[in-house]
Amino acid sequence: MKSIEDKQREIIEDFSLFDDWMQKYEYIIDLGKSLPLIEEEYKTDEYLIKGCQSRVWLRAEIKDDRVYFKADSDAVITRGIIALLIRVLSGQKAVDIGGSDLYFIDRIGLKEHLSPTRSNGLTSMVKQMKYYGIGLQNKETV
Amino acid sequence: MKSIEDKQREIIEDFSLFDDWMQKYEYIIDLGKSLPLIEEEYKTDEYLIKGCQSRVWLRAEIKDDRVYFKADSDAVITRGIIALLIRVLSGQKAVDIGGSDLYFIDRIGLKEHLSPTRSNGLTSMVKQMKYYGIGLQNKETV
Amino acid sequence: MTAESTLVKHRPVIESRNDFPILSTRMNGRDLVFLDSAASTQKPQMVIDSLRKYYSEQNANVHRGVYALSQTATHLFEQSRLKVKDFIGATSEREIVFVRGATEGINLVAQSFGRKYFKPGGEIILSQLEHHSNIVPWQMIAEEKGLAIKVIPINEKGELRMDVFEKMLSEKVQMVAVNHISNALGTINPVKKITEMAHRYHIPVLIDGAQATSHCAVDVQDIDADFYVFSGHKMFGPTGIGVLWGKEKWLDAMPPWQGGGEMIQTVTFEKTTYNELPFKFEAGTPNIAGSIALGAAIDYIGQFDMTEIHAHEQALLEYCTDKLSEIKGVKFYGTAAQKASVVSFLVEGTHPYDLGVILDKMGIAVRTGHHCTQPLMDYLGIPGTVRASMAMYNHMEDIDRLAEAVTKARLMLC
Amino acid sequence: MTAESTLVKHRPVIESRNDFPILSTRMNGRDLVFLDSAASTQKPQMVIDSLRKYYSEQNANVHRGVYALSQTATHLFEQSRLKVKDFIGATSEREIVFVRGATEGINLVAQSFGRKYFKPGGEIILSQLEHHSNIVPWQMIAEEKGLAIKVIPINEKGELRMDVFEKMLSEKVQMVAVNHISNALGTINPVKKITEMAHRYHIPVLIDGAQATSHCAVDVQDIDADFYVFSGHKMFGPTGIGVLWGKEKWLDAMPPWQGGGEMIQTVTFEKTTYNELPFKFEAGTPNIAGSIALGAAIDYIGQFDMTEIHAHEQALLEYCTDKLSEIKGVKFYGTAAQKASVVSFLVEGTHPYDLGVILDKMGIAVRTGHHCTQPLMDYLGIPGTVRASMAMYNHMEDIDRLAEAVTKARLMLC
Ligand SMILES: Cc1ncc(COP(=O)(O)O)c(C=O)c1O
Ligand SMILES: Cc1ncc(COP(=O)(O)O)c(C=O)c1O
Repeated sequence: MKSIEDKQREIIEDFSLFDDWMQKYEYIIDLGKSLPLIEEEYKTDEYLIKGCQSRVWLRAEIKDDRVYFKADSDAVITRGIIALLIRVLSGQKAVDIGGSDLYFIDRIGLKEHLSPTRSNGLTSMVKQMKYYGIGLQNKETV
Repeated sequence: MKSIEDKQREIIEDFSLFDDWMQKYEYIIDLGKSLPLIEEEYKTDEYLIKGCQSRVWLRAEIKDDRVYFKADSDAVITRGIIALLIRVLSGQKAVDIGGSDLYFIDRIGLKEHLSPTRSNGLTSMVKQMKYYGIGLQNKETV
Repeated sequence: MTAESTLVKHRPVIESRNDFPILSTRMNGRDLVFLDSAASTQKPQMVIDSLRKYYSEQNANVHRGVYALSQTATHLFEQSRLKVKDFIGATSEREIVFVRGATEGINLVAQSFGRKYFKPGGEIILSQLEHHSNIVPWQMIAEEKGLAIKVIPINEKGELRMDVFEKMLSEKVQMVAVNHISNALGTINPVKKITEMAHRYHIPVLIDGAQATSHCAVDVQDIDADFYVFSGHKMFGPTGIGVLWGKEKWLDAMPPWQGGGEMIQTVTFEKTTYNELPFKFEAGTPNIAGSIALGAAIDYIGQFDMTEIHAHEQALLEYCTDKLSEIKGVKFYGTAAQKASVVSFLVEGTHPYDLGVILDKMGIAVRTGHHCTQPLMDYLGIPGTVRASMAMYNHMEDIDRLAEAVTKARLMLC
Repeated sequence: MTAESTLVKHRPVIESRNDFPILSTRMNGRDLVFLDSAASTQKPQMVIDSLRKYYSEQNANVHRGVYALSQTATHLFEQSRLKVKDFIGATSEREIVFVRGATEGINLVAQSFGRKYFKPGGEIILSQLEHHSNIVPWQMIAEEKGLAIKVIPINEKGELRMDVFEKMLSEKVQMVAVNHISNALGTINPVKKITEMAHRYHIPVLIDGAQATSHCAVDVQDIDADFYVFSGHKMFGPTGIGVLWGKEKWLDAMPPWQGGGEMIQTVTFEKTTYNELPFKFEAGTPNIAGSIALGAAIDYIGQFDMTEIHAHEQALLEYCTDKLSEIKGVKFYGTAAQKASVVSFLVEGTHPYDLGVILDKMGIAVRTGHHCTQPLMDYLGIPGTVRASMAMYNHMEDIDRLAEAVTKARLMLC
């Protein structure tokens, strides 16, 4: 499995191909549409991360020392960004997730989507993901 | 007895002699010092007009159809202006006081002292004087 | 209107756009199209200049200073109160209380009036259209004093069900609080009628005018409500200033709410006597510059004819509705017969947030979400809407840009 | 201080005067000498520009908009909160609540904390030095909840009698509220000591810092009080904005005070859940421009070295005291060992109002009257004082002009 570092570099490379914001957003929207959905049974308040603008559901599973994420959102752009975050973080070692610096978001020009003032649920989601990474290295399932 | 009109004109003439604010204020301060004081027994809350900056006491007496004012203040400039107001209004017919337009204050450049925002008690005093004029034409003493 | 005032030449509304410096800026590399005036309007140069002038030449604390600067500041501040009084047709400046905004005005009434007059077992009538600011303050005092909240329902157009309202009225009701214009749907409510009906039962009425003052002439005596609140920032004025208007008999009878400087007559540790109206309700140093700049905003509006402003906005509303309805999948929320220039909509198959993000990229500022009206959104069964709200400074071209952008966004998203 | 920040070159305090446009204006035909900064300070160009820039380029309602303009406004607003946090050394921005001013901050604590925690039969300790804003809110809640107000007396210098304070402390006391610096006499109170003594009895402490923030470095963690309030307009910022700092454990436990937009998480007519700190206490659209400009004021102050500001003001204080004491009949009120740049005085045989009027004519702005501290004036047995209060932008020449004018006025009046 590639490292968080490698995955980020991969994505930055992918995005360097786009000439303008339209192409970039079309790509994110496509990603959003293709994201393997979280099972309907997990789209409950228990897994909900509140955002004022869009809602996010997040579920984590731990196998050995790695954390696997599934997530979804009701907004497709949020979903597309979730897909990127999952690509980078899912299946990584808990310890790496906890300490990760997700600089790729900034580099591909999507920083605004992870601003706490956007209230789309993504900032809280990332916080939650890292929390799983740090806090749950020794549990079986979350 | 000269009319309110005449008295105002007199004062405006007096003040036209002054070259600067210093002379004018020295004159007002002199007036303030020489004002025949209200008897100490009337310097009570009953006759007090509240001003945040200076306090004013006002007492009116009616004889025939004329109103006679006595007043005082703890601040000498306020007192000086009271002296002018008394010169103009005291002893006048109640009906004339009630309807008087005290333009002289403006003309001699002391308008600011009768601004409601000065809170030196003068605005309320003038209101009270006119009120006596209007309301108390048929009573003997106030 | 007097003979004289009919002679006043009003400036054409269409000119107003040039007075707002922010409207010539760019957003995301595109000329800004600002369609979020219901959240907060932009400010004309006159208002910005008023702030600059105040702080550069006139600033001093008010009401207690003897020196000229303080006298000037006090004079300007109180002049502004008179402007507000005339603007809403109040009888006396004693009825004009400066507050932070509509929200604080409602809280003041809920807490001061409510603590004194509300009785357990009573009812407060709100409507399904209300902004959180006209819900939560009432919930808080209702809980404290043991009252129930009742809600006037709406019909499918987003209009208040006046027939139901009529039946809700009774001796138990202790306050009716509704907005003049709905910020989420644009519905213009029959506030005069509502007041008249409530008064038959001697029920006091508070009108939340936050959305009204920049769009139509407000005459508090004609409406005859007991309280009327609004915010400066929604009528071309600065943030941090608003107005509570109340009938003098109520304001006189109500206890003060906040204590401090300005609102007292005399203070000893044993006993404090309160100042007269409106100062009784203005504790602490007020937002002096804000109040004066609100006066400048009123002067600004006064350059135009309010009926012409209204007509211009109605034309924008109609054009916007027409243009958007040409786009496949657009569904409108709020189609009241009496409606202000607010267009709330969704595009089938898209989430309002996604639409908002793409519009932003195209330089178009609209609001998305629940617009602080969650109970209304719950009732409509949607998470929120996309809302385009127009003010006097918008042009038809803004609508063209919006329609074009929604069309493109729809292609990207669906 | 880190190694890096010791390298920062601070601007000389004496330069600051040129940054304040109003200080080059005239009053009554004379160059303005502004000596009323304790009532409200003047504003540097940086703060005025911040307002202009905000309204010309950045204005939009905060916290809920997806578009860039609203994101910028929100960012600037929250940045400003961080600046305030650093300025007073708070641990978290969750502890910084934007209010209208010190007065509103005290009312918020009195009403929210008081309603939850105050018990009948208890006591609230204030001091003889307090401003009405730190008396009346406590009187109101004390009356509502059945508590008694107790007053720390002062000695002949205007210093708090700490020995008496010590004896006043008991399990009955439920709040101690004193100012950091007295606006009427300039006394700098030993707030850290006061807090420490109160905490021995687990009594919460509120410090009214209205007069402190522009004169000395404030470190809320060092003082360790429970609440600290101050006003923007007294520290080179705009009117209509101030700050309540509170320890997170208290703010978390306290019920919201005002209801409305921003302060909620979810609303239904049945049940409302509140937002997290600090938003729980910020109902309605905040004074966005004011908050951002307060941040600019903090940036402005940051260009200087606070200890140099303090030294400059102490020099002014000393010079002013010396110059005025040369004038016959001058009597000072407040001669505390620890004193800020406030000189309260009377001239024998003259009324403060008369003196104020003559000084005004000579272009000198001082405050006269009770300075919203009537209980203190009653205690001193005087109707009020003439107060000259200095800020960083005052120069020695201002004091010369003052002394000259007082001499002349005395000749006119006596
Ligand atoms: C010591 C003190 N406390 C409180 C206040 C009240 O501040 P504000 O009027 O800005 O709320 C003042 C201002 O005069 C003050 O000097
Ligand atoms: C109908 C309505 N009421 C009240 C408010 C609250 O106004 P403010 O936030 O200025 O206090 C708003 C503003 O969003 C509104 O639209």
